[in-house]
Amino acid sequence: MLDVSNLNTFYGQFQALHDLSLTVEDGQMVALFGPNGHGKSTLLKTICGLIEASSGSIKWNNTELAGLSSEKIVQMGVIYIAEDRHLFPEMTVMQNLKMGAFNLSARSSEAETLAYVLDIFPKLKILRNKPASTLSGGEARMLAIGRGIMSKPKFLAIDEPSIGLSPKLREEVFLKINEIRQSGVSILLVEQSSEEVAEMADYLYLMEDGHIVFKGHTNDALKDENIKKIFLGTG
Amino acid sequence: MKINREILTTAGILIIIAVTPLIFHENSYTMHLLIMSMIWAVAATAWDLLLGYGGIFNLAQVGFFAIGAYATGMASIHLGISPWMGLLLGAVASGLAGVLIGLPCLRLKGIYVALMTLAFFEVIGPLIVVGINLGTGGKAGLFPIPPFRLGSYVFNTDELLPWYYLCLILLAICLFITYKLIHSMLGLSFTALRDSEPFAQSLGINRFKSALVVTAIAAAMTGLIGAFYAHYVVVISPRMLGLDMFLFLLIMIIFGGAARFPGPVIGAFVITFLDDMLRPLDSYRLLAFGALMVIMIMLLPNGLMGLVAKINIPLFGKRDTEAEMLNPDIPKTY
Amino acid sequence: MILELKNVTKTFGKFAAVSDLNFSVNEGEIFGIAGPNGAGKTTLFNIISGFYRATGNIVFDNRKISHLGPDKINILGIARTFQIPLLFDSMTIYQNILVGSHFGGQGKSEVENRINEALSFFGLQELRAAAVANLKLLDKKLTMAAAAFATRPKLLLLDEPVAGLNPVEAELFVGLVKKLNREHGVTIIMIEHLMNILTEMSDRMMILNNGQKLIVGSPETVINDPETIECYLGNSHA
Amino acid sequence: MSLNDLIEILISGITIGLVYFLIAVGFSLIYGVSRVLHLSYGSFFTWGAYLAWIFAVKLNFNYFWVFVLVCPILYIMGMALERFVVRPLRKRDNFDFNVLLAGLGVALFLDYAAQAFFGARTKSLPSLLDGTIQIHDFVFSYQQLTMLAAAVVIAFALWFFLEKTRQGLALGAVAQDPVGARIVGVSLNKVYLLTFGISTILAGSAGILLAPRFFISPLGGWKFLIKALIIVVAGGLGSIRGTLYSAFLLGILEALVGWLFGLLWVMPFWFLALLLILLIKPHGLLGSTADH
Repeated sequence: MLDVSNLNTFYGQFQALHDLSLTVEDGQMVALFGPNGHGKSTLLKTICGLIEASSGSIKWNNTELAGLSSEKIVQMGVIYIAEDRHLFPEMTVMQNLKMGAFNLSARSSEAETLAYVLDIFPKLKILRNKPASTLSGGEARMLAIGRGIMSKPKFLAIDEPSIGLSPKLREEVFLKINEIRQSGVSILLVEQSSEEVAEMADYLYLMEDGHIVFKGHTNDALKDENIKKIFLGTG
Repeated sequence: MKINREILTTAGILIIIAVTPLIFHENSYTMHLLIMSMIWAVAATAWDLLLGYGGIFNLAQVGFFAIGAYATGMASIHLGISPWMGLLLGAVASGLAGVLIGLPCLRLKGIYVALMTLAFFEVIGPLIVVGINLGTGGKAGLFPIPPFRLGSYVFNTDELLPWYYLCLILLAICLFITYKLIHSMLGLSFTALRDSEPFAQSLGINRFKSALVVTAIAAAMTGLIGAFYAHYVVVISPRMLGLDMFLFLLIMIIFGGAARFPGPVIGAFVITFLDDMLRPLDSYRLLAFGALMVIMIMLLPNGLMGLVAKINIPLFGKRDTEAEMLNPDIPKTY
Repeated sequence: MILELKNVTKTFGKFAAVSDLNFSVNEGEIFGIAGPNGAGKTTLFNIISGFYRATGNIVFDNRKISHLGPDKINILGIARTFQIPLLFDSMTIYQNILVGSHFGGQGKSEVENRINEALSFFGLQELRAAAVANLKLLDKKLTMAAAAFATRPKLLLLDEPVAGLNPVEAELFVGLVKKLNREHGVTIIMIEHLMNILTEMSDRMMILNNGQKLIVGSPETVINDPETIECYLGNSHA
Repeated sequence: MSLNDLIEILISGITIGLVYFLIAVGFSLIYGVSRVLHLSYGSFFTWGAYLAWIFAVKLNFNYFWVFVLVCPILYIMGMALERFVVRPLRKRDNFDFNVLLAGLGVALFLDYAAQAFFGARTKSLPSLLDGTIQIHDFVFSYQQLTMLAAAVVIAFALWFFLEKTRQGLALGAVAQDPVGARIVGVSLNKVYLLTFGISTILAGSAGILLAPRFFISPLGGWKFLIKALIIVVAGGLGSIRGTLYSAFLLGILEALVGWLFGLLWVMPFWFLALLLILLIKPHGLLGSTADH
């Protein structure tokens, strides 16, 4: 279980996260919604050690992650899938996937994981020798998720997986993520707003200006007209 | 002009230099070292204008020094022009060279500028050697470069005072120009580019234009003092393009404080005299300077002037804020 | 017509951030742009203001500007702000605006006037000597807008100007933008995430999705358009 | 110019080009992976040669053992530089500027340390192998051939490391997307250490290979640093393939200019060629325009 409590993160003088607390139970899928530039990505990056927290704690199965280097965090199975993907453009699809299994705990089972990834994303098999820079938006998104799975995640922090995708592709990506969750991986998924995700998730957080402004079970949130109006852009 | 720490320090330095001969004018060796310090002070200040303030990694400054020296050397030996004109010619020739190297380089990213100008610097030496038919003197160099004349008085090596005060005047002029430039709109444009290049561009600042102007000015100042140097030392050769001068100027800038006017002037005096004192160490001397350079960068990144700025001296009034230190003159209407 | 884009396309590798975009903005109007994250809104601003070079044609004030750099475009009369405040952090508010006034404007004579005008328009006189690094978000955004205003733009591009502001601050800012438009005749293109603000302010709006134009028209037509609802507002609305 | 002359120029150009590639690729690798403009790189070229001189001339080891002994020393020197000079600077403002100047300071230190230990007089290394061989009308020295062979072996080993091993791929990953590399659990600091170590070996072994031809002197590395700079910029900063092409191009140009006008003209011509390339392609032959 991931337990974030009283987390504060700064960019220079600018405070991006204010005293933030959030919990993801084992096997759960938690969705975090909020407008652009309000600290959602910052939270994921702080959890995964890409940004340093100023204060507060991030406990993963009772181990403190705050202050650990990103490679140690990856080794524990806490994996980040970036909104802007961060693939290695000059490497082939296969090399990108291989890089996913860079950390020691993923290396031993690399072959099996690869088979699993190619099973859920058969398209990547066809593209295996193409450089990542030549992939289309949807293909690159699949590769980013595939590379994340190659790292043997126990916990996935997924940042706006639907960005820049057509509605059809978006649906496909969400289905795949659901499939991954069913294999027992806990997921914290960030989106600007999405009813599809809200319906998939066990628990919902809403974020504004670096603060958590709502948390609750999906059903409660979907009943609340006010929340629907502000955060789901509907109602 | 608002009186501030920079002006006070600079004026203090110039006054000290002006009165020093009262004590040392008998000691021609010390006088020589002081003149050399002033020469390096100009070259280091001009370079710092580019490196520290402009963020332009121009590594060809020593080349401009040589171009200034060779311009006046060749013109006064082969064409017989007056050394006074030669000073001007040195400045103009180097300024032009600055523009010529700046035009292709300055559109490139910072790191390319460093590489290109370093390559250019390394090419000047071979060019002087192969250009022997053009009157460069080749490997052996140019000799003797005629001295300045004032009416019937000829500057000579027995009496260093005239050289000394001429050099001081040049130093004062260059420091004045540099100060004005740092606090001009051009200086402000560099601060803006360093703080946020996209915002600066979106407000109409053209990096290339700003960089080209400041490169030309810095090259011209370096050429001017290079020309003075040529007449002062009488003989010049491609050896002046050696690594030691290149590195010494950088150490002066770092020691005094990059972008901490007039830090490089202080650096020039300290390093010149330190170098002389360490002469008995022979080749370990340069080894020590290399170590000193690294240690300074690691431990004292803002140099001596950075230290000075941290000290509260009642005479100087309250500590300047960072914004004021960068551009104290600009907010006229506070 | 003050700005016209014809067949503008910008690709990064194989990914088309903006594809084959055509639209025009009338002089004196407030033109709103909305669309989901990653739709290419900010990319579009970067193209218009000269930070990205795109294919196609952009004409501003009867001049082709698609080949010009950001500084030239600013001097011709287009100013912009950035989504995350970019300021000259080592300077004061006054100096930030001075940069815009000196370098951006046509004619260097009125520099001082323009600074004072910008300071008073955005209510920053009292803070003029403050270093910008420690300002709160609203003041940072105001300073950025004031510096842009000091370049005397004919067209001002605002990238999510009220993002991160509380409702009171947002209202203040929105009021200033309207005043800028009405009293100084500045044409405004504004990217905004909050639909209610955008529909209230805009004379016309455009919805972008996947780098393409979905619809352009009056706020009423746009928010009632079924395609907009499908793509942007979420399908449950239908 | 007869056909035979032309072939001779080509062969000599390609040989020089290959060795220049070894020098330049280490420099390019460091810039590509860690964004450091490594101005003390040339001094490691010199130190490689001096260390080889100690083992080969003073202690009378054969070349195989010289390489086996010198490479680890170079590797440690490179890592020490990264760990104790570059890494502390990385945390501060103006990294580019400070690391450039610190590099010059380190170069000054290393060069004059070499002068203090070994004296200002040049030293020479014995040939890698003595004797000559004749093929058709052309005479090759074994020295030239072994140099060529050693350079090919080193270049191939480098290729294998970068393309086929996990650690090598990690280097590429950091060069292409440092954040992406951290996401998959690569430690940037470890990769920087590795890169500096390997690059220093490349510089030093090029120094060993060239020493029998050029003599060793305390400031001798600068000439090769400048050459590496020009090659790397012309090829496109950080692009290894670009570095390969421009190393051969400039190697052949050097052989040609040397034959036509004399070796003094080589640097001016190189500089002209660089200007020309950058005028046509501002980021070098294969430099990416997305270079930051």
